[in-house]
Amino acid sequence: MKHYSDLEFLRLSKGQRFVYKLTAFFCGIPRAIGRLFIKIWSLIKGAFLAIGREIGDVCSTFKNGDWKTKTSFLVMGFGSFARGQILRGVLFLLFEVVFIGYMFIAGGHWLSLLPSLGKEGPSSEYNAVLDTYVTAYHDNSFKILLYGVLTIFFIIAFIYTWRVNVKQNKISEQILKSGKKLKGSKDDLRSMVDENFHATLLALPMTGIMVFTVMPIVFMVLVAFTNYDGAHNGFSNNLFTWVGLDNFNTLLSWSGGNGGGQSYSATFGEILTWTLIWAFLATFTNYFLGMGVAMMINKKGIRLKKMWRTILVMTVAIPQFISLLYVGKMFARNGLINLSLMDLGWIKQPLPFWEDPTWARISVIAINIWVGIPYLMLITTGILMNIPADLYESARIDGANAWQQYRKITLPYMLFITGPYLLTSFTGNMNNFNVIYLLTGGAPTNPAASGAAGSVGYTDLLITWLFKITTGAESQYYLASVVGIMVFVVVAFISLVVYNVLPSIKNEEDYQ
Amino acid sequence: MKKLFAILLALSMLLSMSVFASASSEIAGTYDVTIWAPDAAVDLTKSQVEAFNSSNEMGIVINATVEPVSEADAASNMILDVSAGADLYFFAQDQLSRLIQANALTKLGQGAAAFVKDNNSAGSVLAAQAGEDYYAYPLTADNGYFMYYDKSVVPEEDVDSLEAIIADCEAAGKNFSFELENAWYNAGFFFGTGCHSDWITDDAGNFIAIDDDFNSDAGLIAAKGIYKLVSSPIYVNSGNADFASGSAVVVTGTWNYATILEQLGDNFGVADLPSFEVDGAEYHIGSYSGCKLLGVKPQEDAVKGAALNQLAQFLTNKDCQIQRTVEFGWGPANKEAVQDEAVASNPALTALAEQSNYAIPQPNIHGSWWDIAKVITTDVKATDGSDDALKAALQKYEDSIAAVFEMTDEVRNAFTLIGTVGGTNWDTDLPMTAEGDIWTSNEAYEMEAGTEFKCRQGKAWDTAYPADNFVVETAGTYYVQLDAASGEVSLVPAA
Amino acid sequence: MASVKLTGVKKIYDNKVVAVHDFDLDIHDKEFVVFVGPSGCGKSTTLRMIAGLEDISEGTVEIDGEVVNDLQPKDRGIAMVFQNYALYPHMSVYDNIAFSLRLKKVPEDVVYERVTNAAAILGITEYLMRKPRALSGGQRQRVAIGRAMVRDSKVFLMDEPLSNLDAKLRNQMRAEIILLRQKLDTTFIYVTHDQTEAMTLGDRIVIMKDGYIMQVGTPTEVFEMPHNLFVAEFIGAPKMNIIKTNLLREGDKYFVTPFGSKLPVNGEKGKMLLEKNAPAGEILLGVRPEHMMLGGEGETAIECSLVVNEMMGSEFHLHVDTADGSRLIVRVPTIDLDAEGRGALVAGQKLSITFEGKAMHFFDPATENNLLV
Amino acid sequence: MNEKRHMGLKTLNRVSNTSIYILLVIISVIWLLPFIFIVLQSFRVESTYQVGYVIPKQWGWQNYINLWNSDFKRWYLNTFIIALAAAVLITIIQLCMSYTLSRFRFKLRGPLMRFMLILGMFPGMLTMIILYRVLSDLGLTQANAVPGLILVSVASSGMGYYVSKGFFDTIPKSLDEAARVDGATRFQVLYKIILPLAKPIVIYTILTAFMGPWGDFVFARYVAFGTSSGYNVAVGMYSWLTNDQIARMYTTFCAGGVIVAVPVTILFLCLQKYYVEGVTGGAVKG
Repeated sequence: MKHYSDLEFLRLSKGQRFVYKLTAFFCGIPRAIGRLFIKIWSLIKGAFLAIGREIGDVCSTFKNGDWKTKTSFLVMGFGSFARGQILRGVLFLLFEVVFIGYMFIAGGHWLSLLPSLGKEGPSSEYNAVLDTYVTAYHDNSFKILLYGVLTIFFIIAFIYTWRVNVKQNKISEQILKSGKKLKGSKDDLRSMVDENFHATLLALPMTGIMVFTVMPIVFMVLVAFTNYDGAHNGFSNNLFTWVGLDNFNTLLSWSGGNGGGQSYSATFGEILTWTLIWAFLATFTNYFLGMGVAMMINKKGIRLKKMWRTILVMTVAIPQFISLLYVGKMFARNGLINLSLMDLGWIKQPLPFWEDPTWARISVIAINIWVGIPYLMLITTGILMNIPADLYESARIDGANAWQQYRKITLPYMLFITGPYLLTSFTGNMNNFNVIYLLTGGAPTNPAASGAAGSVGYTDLLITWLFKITTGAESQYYLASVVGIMVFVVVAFISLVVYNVLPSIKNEEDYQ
Repeated sequence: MKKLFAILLALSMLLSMSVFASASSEIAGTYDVTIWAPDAAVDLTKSQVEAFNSSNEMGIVINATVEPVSEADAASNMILDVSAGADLYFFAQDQLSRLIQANALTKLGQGAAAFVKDNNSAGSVLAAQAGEDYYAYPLTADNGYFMYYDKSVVPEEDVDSLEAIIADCEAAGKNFSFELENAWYNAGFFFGTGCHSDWITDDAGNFIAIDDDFNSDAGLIAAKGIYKLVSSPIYVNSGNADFASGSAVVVTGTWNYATILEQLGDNFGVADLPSFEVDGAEYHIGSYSGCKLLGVKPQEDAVKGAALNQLAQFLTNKDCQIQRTVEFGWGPANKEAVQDEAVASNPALTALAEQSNYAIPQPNIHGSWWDIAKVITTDVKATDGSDDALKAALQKYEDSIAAVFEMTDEVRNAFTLIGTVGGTNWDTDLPMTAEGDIWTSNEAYEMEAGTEFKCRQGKAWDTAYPADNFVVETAGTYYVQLDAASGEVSLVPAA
Repeated sequence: MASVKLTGVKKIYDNKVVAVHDFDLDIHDKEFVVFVGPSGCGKSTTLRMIAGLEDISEGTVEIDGEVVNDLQPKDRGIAMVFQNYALYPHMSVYDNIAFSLRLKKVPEDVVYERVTNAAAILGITEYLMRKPRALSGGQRQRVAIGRAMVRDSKVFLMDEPLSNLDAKLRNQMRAEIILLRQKLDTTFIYVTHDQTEAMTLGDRIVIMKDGYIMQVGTPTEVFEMPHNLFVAEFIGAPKMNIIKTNLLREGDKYFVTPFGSKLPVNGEKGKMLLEKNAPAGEILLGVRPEHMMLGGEGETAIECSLVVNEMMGSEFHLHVDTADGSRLIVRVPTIDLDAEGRGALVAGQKLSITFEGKAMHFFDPATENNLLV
Repeated sequence: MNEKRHMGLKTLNRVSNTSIYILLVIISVIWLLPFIFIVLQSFRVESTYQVGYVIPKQWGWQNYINLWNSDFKRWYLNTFIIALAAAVLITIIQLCMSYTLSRFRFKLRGPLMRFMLILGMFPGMLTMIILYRVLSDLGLTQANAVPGLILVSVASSGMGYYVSKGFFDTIPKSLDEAARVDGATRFQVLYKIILPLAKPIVIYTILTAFMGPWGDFVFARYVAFGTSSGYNVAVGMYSWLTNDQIARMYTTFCAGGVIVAVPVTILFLCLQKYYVEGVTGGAVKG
């Protein structure tokens, strides 16, 4: 691609400029991807180098440390005790004791079962006296995987704490050597609301995120490599086990697979395409129409601004499961709209809002507009009011009409400011479970795509498909995991490309 | 015949009594039990449990929590987490094999199995059975569908003909509700033309094969019948009580009886399904007849398990079933209860009984079949009604079934025998059973010298032994044996 | 009693950018030191490191002989006034000023006394119950100073306190800060980008650029003897004219030859060159506009033409172009010109200018350092 | 000439304003109608299923009486408890998180934010099963679903720090610094300076956290499965619109919808100002 200097660029015609910018954008994508890979590579390299450094540091600490330090390698917190930092010592030691106790009592057991995910499922035995069958539960793959993962988390935490313990000794030695005093327990406690206040504040939220977000995600990613489903779970006669990359093969291979006469990959492709179309339309229809409504309400000379705004905002307050379910039923074949239109004699046949693929797709987008405009109206109102009035004044003096003012001032300004919002809104819409599930549940059924992985509809998004797989007849959790990972890959890819290519999305400090 | 039956019944009662007589002292006790029943049946179930508490002579006291969980949800919930599931739960029979696989149903002891076999109608007994064993107690045998109609639109003389009914509805601008985009309903057309679709399970409840001929000449006739209805503008894909919203005919079951009676009032009409005509022949639309079952969760405590089985037997006995008929019109599975006056006087149950002549007991069905078979309707609807187009739709159905079946691990991993064996000619896979790595054909086949075959895995050629076809040298009757570890194939003469 | 001593202080940000390089400075007790420099020179960063608002990457900061690197701001005995005042918007003026005292659990009657005292000194007594947003810029600034005053701190830090005020108010507040300093009689460290403020307020000025100290000295020192080209250009307004020219040596006499003229380096500067035994050759010659004069004859005259004439009231700023197109600025006191002379100052007018040796500054063109230092 | 031009502008303005008014009225009607319909149908007693008219032929309280006689009371109480607890706890967690990430510059800050950004890209639906199992092992499912749901919604709420961080970013950092120089510890800075200034965002966070549980039905259904006493309104009412119940429960659903929507809406309208501030700020910050 030819690169133009600024002055050369200015000589281009409007069309040429557009083409130039467009090519620049798309030529930027490979570079962005390349940068991404380089970044990932350097991250990995950095991680290994860091581990190497840490090990080196541990060794040198041991070599150069005094006997207190050396003992701390085995008995955590010993150095702290010996140097009078009682609180730290107690915490370190306590952690070590708990860790070792846990590993002996439970952790080792779970860890040893992790590679096989259990051997013996539940068994059933006949009790002749009572003429009944008695069930005995043995291994439970689910629990093995869950507690195995937890144990690994715990081990990592222990290694980290051990490392901190070693480092502490080194630092303490240095401080003492330079003739200064160490901080006592009181100082440690006090620092929790001062120097280390951030750690105190983050402790609780991060624990929650680790246990209830990170651990489950790790777990579900692992499930993608097993055959965990309704018939293979912790309670069923068949335990589940590792299957390697089979599930990815199933989803991505072009042959065989899904029952509806087409492969999983084709089904996945169809749903992904619609998901992207939906996300795009849902984002931008809401954006522009919301902006339009906001501009109407904010126009000079329009009265009762507050009332108009309140009417729209009120709809935000009502839980979606009520409004969407109700509206969904309203448009149903035997719903209010069809029935009253037929009563009025305007139509002979009910309109196929949810029966015809195209109708259904248009309907969900239309109703999504109904749901989304109030939010967008609020968001854009704030930004619109922030556009400096003198921009418009100077434009009017330059002879711009209302449309030109919108095109040349309002829109660029809005797009620049809301760039990040549009991105999050796009990815949010990709995962917009509520609107689709409550309105159509994915209907109407797409015959070609339906089959072993449950019935797939024309309005199904990846996220609703994932839900259907999970709760469907076969409860194919493993497939749901693979789809979930795919959703992640798609969202991450789009976000990264946009982040790297769009100029207006810079790092957060620019907004501060 | 009837006498013999009574004797058998008495004998089995005696047998079970004797078993329990010795055990009754051990069963005595108080048990906390969770029961999942459909919303409507919650109160009745509570009172029936009370009745059990006061009437049983074994000293069992059940402390029951009855939660409203629909039959459809019960199975999914149990599979999600058996440990948190109910001890006793109502479920629809098609969920049986899923539930067995998920270990959510306890196998019935001999006494209980005898109770099930002796008291209930043949179809419902079949529904509770997987392989040789019984896993649940029949509650109702009314899970079928028939036709409600608005007498002011459809005159009584037309109710036997689908074509006439469609014409009536079209003339009146009223809809015909028939949830054909649901395999449970659209299969009725195929059964009406003599098609069948059966899934075969092994003793553990795993599906091992399907026997299905929807894609046949008879199936084509059925597809034409479906097309007749779905191509009409008055067709509505719904199984709801739609009379208030423009329908004059609704195909549904007993559960909508009360609502529809209220909606139609004097114009209430109910009948078995009509016939449709193709090429001059009449075909009466068939249906599934299904049961609702009461399942018992596997118990770790033998005594509680025995007590729960007692309770389950009580809840599914004749009196309790009749009570349900009286209270909410559920059709009983109990053979004696069917004869009861309360059942006979219910018009919906009468229509169901008439339809039952054309109904097929719902077998255990692989969960994904429903999703595949319901597509037939959408596909048929999308055609122009020509034979070729309808055939294509049926062919797609068949392909889908085959593909799904291959999807199950059991099939994907199983070896089958294929070749010129047992009267086949490289077109039919013959089943083999594994013991460790050693796979043996299920049957011994007569083989002539020169008979050729291979053992292949997952009905595909990716893994097949031996590399070149196995050629039989000496004629005889052999089992075929394969060592999957080494790939060695050998013949074992039948004893 | 508070001295501040910075030894080898360095600030390196996470992204490896070095904001301050090896900063060494001794600030005596009760001294008023001004850090001055263009934006991004590291002056604020240095001040914030003294305050404890930024970590010190290397080196030590001592206050009163105690290393305070690891102390929290509140334990360093400092008070600080921020550029945007940083008044707590939800508190009244009184509460704002009393905030630090209350944190120290000072009894409420002492708080009252101290706050009202400070308010009286700053003339904001009548606003004590107002919220900051109801105050004008100057009043807010006073509140900010008041808040710092009541802390009884050893060191008083001010980070561009006047830059948000308009020019007139700034002059007024500048005078008040001088008065305040007399009253408080403590150590001040003051950061500004405005050289006028620096010159008028500081006992000593620290001129910084790109994280390096360019020069430390009294206002007179930095004005009279800028150590390098940067300081020369930064101090004084309008800024010093810099002329690329040659230094000639004829026996014991030095000459400069700007724009074809030949001017003797007479007086003190000539002697100093001689002492340094400065070699002849290319140099950068600096002459402040106020030291250029109209007139001159023969070799000592530089011929040029007037381009713009700015009448500043007490003086004219004449922008002139020399024969080779270089732009010079000449400051002529209005009082030096009669009506005729003023009338002649129209664009295009040919002028000749000259200057004396004592007004000359000599810089090495390569190092940009003053040849005489 | 001048006069004429003046008139022209004015008429033009009037025309465009009038058309805007018409549009706004139409929009308002479209937005409000479904809610009016719900209210009207909740008072319909002649039939319980969907019909082709809006104004009831027979008015009455029957649907509300049905509600009172069903488990709805329990569900409502459950939801209210969850909403209340979530509002308090989520607000605390999110404020901790966003304040820290806005104000402190510590070594792990950047990686932490990137990490959470990446985590957020995983669909939350994915982890439903495992979360259910974890809760089940803790004994917080079914009848104990209420504490379970609170735990899960609170535990991962730290991820939603963006909006309030955006707000904190707009409070000048020099206020913190001034307070620290004045002798405040970090905690005192938060408590005495930042929190009083952050009132709008605190209210916004409380409001959104409070409104969330009223609409949660997917995960709530999982957690409370098969135990009516553990349902929230959404789970309970969702079943009323399934095929086998809709004919019986449609109007009851409408009545339930009204009972759920009215208090939430009133609360929302009272605090609308703060909500608008939060939404606006959050979007611009991304």
